[in-house]
Amino acid sequence: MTVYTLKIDGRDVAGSEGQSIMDVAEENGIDIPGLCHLPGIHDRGACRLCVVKIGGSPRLAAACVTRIAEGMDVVAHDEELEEYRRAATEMMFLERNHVCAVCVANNHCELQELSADLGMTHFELPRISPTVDVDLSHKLFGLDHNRCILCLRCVRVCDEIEGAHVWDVMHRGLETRIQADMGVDWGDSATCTSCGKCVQVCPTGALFEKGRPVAAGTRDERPFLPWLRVHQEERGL
Amino acid sequence: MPVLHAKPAPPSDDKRWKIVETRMRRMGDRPYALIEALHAAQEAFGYLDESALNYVGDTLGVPHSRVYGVATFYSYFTLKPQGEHTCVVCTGTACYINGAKEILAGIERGLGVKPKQTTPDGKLSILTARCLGACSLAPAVIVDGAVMGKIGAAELVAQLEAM
Amino acid sequence: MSEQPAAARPVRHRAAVATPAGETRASAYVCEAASCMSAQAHDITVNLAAQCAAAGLTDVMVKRVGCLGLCAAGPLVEIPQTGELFAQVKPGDLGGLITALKSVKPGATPKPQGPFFEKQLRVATENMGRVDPESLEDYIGRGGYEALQRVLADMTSTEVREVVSQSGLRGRGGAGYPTALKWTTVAKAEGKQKYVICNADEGDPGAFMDRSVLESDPFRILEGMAIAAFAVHATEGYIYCRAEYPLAVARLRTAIRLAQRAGFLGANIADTSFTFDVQVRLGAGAFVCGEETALIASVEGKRGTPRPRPPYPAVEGLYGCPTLINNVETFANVPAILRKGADWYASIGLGKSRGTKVFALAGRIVNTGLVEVPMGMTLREIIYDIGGGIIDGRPFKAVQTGGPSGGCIPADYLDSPVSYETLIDLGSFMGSGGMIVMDDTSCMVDVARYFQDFCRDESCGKCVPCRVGTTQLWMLLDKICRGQASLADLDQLERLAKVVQKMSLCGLGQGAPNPIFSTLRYFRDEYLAHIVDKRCPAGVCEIVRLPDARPLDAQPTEVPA
Amino acid sequence: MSRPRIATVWLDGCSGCHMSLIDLDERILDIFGRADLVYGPLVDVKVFPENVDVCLVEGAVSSVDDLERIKTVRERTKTLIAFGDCAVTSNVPGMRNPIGVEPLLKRAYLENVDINPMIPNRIVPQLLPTSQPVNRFVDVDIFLPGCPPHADLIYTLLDDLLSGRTPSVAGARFGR
Repeated sequence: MTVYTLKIDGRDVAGSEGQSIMDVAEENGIDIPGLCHLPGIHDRGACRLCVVKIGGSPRLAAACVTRIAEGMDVVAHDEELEEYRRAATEMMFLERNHVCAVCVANNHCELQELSADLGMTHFELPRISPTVDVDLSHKLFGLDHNRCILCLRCVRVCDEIEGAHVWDVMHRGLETRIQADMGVDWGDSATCTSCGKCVQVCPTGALFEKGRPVAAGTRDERPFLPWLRVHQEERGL
Repeated sequence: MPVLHAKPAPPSDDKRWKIVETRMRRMGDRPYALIEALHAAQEAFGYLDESALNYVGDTLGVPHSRVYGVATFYSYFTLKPQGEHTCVVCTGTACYINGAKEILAGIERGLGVKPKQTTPDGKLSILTARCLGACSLAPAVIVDGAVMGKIGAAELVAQLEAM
Repeated sequence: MSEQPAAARPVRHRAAVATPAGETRASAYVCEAASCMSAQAHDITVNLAAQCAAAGLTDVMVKRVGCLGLCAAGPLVEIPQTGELFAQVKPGDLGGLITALKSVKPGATPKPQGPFFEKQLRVATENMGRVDPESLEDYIGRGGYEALQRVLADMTSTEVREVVSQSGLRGRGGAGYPTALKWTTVAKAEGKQKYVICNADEGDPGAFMDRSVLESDPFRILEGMAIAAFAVHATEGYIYCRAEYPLAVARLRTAIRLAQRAGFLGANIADTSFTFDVQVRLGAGAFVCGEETALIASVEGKRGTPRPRPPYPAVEGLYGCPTLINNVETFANVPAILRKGADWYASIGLGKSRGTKVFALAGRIVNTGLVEVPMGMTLREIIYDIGGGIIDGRPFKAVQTGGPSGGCIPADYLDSPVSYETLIDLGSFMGSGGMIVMDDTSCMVDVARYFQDFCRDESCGKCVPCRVGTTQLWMLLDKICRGQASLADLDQLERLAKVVQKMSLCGLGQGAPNPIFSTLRYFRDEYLAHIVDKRCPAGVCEIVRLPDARPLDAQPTEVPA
Repeated sequence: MSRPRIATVWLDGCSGCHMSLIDLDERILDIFGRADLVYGPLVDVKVFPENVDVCLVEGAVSSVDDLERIKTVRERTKTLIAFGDCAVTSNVPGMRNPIGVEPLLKRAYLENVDINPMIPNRIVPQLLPTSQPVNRFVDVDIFLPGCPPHADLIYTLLDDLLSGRTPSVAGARFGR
């Protein structure tokens, strides 16, 4: 396997051919934020939080989907990037109706955590305040679209790990929604195996286990996806 | 490798399913035939109902949620039956600066329907198009397949009301 | 927007409706491209043939042709022997045409046709309005397939790429990437199976170049694609065409069938070992599918969402194989370059922009229609000499180029030459070639809002900055248009536009703020008029005046009884 | 030099942020040993005074009354602090925004009421179409998010301000 050497934020690091900038950064303890990224499932470069600068190019690249190359010079943190990341995080908050205080994920939410890491204290722009549904039809789990950031981890884990492909997205643009089967209520899905993987990977409180009080402040730990637990621990969740 | 699965029977013995089935078979009943199959079904039936989506998905081995995702992504596909008559208003740039906005406003005032809506009596559906490429006729509308160019809102509403 | 413009539903009919047995003394070319078709052009063809027969004009040919260009005056009929163009012809009133056809002298020479035609230089559209789009013989009669045959007989793929490289041809889809460079990447990419895709998902509102080319000269695209396939070692091709263009799709399908039958597509083309076949794939109404990776996803039957690049489609494209994607006009230039030589093509143009460019003129302009001009022609020549100036002689305000990713260029720059570079310097973009002319009846803030509305409607929803940002930008512009905004909102607009431009995944989001940037650059005073004076200078926007000074969202809600 | 004048305002919120302020415990003596508390739910003053140096604003702007008050506050205050999530993001009061005022009032005052259901149209101030954070209407100098902000954060911020240091809200975050 070919080994490449490169620089991330001025540090000399090495990785093997085919690895992403995100992978190599993680291995070297350099934290690049990302909400759609999750080890073990395919990356899609959609949340744009992991954008980095490469070799002075004016075009930003998503670290999760950009493969490393020999001699690459990556800037993962500077004032400009932090500002863009704050802006993207703000957009996620404003898109739906996030109310941290009364959310099941309060205190173990990756979006909330990220906003704190970025030192966000407020929003410059108005909320969009769409009217969206809460689906409580499943006997074990719930889906609150108010808190969905469309990272599509649930879609990918259901397809790639569980192999059920219950979830997909419907419509487009701001109307994009997670949906089960033919847009049916989750409880009526013929394909759902109730494995709970989607709930486990949800970075926010959009997918949640019923019966857990808001005040719990933790997630139920399950024995599947051990790599996932590691990832969450690394992020202090 | 194509996933091996039993080919489902068409939802009914309506002959139009043959057209859909043939279009899929010509493409080897492979998942990439999905959009073509949806086109075929919509051409045949006018819109895509759940049985059509299920049938196409099951034939091509595409999960239902993905079929639904594709069918709702593209604005050309419609999951609801259209009105008896259709009026497509072009909202391309040339039509926009030549008064498409007034036409849509006029329709809403006169007939009480917005784009993508059908009148309660099921008579008329109002649609919009990004650009019909008929910029020389701006503002252009298509009523039941016939293009009408350089038309005013009042004139159009009168025509639609007469239908 | 489930548009189903059945208007242009194709009618199957014979190639030339009247063909003289002997010498043709006079001909009538009836434009049967979409715009004229929607004005009953086909009835003209049929009626004219019948009336010629009735009048005993056995030496007159009546045939349908593709776009004659001057769409504003359609339906059009041309008598090529004299150069006479009949505008706004009525199917029920063809007496004038019959008289003109009768009076054509044998061996007549065409008289000048005026600046609309004479200032143009037709390369990609050289057959437009000359050939019957559904006749392979007609195409061959105009030099069609000469290039492909020569390529297959005498050239290596490297030589073909070399010629394209020397011609200086660049992608006509908008960004202007050197065509030969793309071809070479695909040719050199590893992979047994390679694909060629023609991007005919012309989505820019107000642009109809590709539509006209496809409707008027479909064989040319097939020839261009075959040459490209030879040059990059591909064996399969797709044309991804908007479903909203049923006439273009029908003509492409006919052309493919005829070309296959004649051995210009399929196995062993022109009795060589070269094999290449083409299929049409229909788009389904998603502007974002004009983006290469989204287009590929759509051809694969998926949601048309783009993916980050690299890897570029040239390396990992359709079904993971190296894939060449060029747009319609790019392919349309290829046969001419191979036939007439790289030097000839490279001799046309300005700076790094060689050759010609097709533009669709629309908006508040007299001669709405399709034109092809050498790169480097000034905007003034295009808009005033060819386009005939502004309707009703009103003052020119701006020309919008590049579609939703483009910009508005004001009157001060009318004398700028048109090339990829100059348009970018002016804060706009070549785009696919739409030119929307605006006069003083257009409000530039409203125009910016219009394009933002378009972008938010067409955003695929995959990445956050585009999905949310375009809506937020639209909300800010809407606020300004309604006279509800403050100067702080203007700052927000600029800040957010920058974020959306830098952070978005694909060209749609990255380009979405361009109309804002360019209107702010040239028409900031109009923004300020809305914000400070609460007035729309063009009188377009509905300024919301409220009884008290509070903005809309601070108005009390009436309590229901 | 006169002592700094601090005010607190309670708009559309649950008063939890004020409770957190009281949670300063003995440190409250430190703060108000150095400054005067001139207005707020904790003191009996009817009119928002002039020349306020620092004002902590709890709650979102939801009604006509809130809007008038926040404008007055802004006019008379040097440093305006959006105090807690409701003031910063509209938080829980903002949950009504997707619903709309009319269905909201109907639900609250008609559908869920057994005895004499009616929508009040006097005494209760008229609602704005949506409940918005303070910075949608007036300029805010410092944002202190949290539901509620921890007493330590409040102390640090007020201490910084009273000591003339650059005020810090480090560690403040939405929710919790």
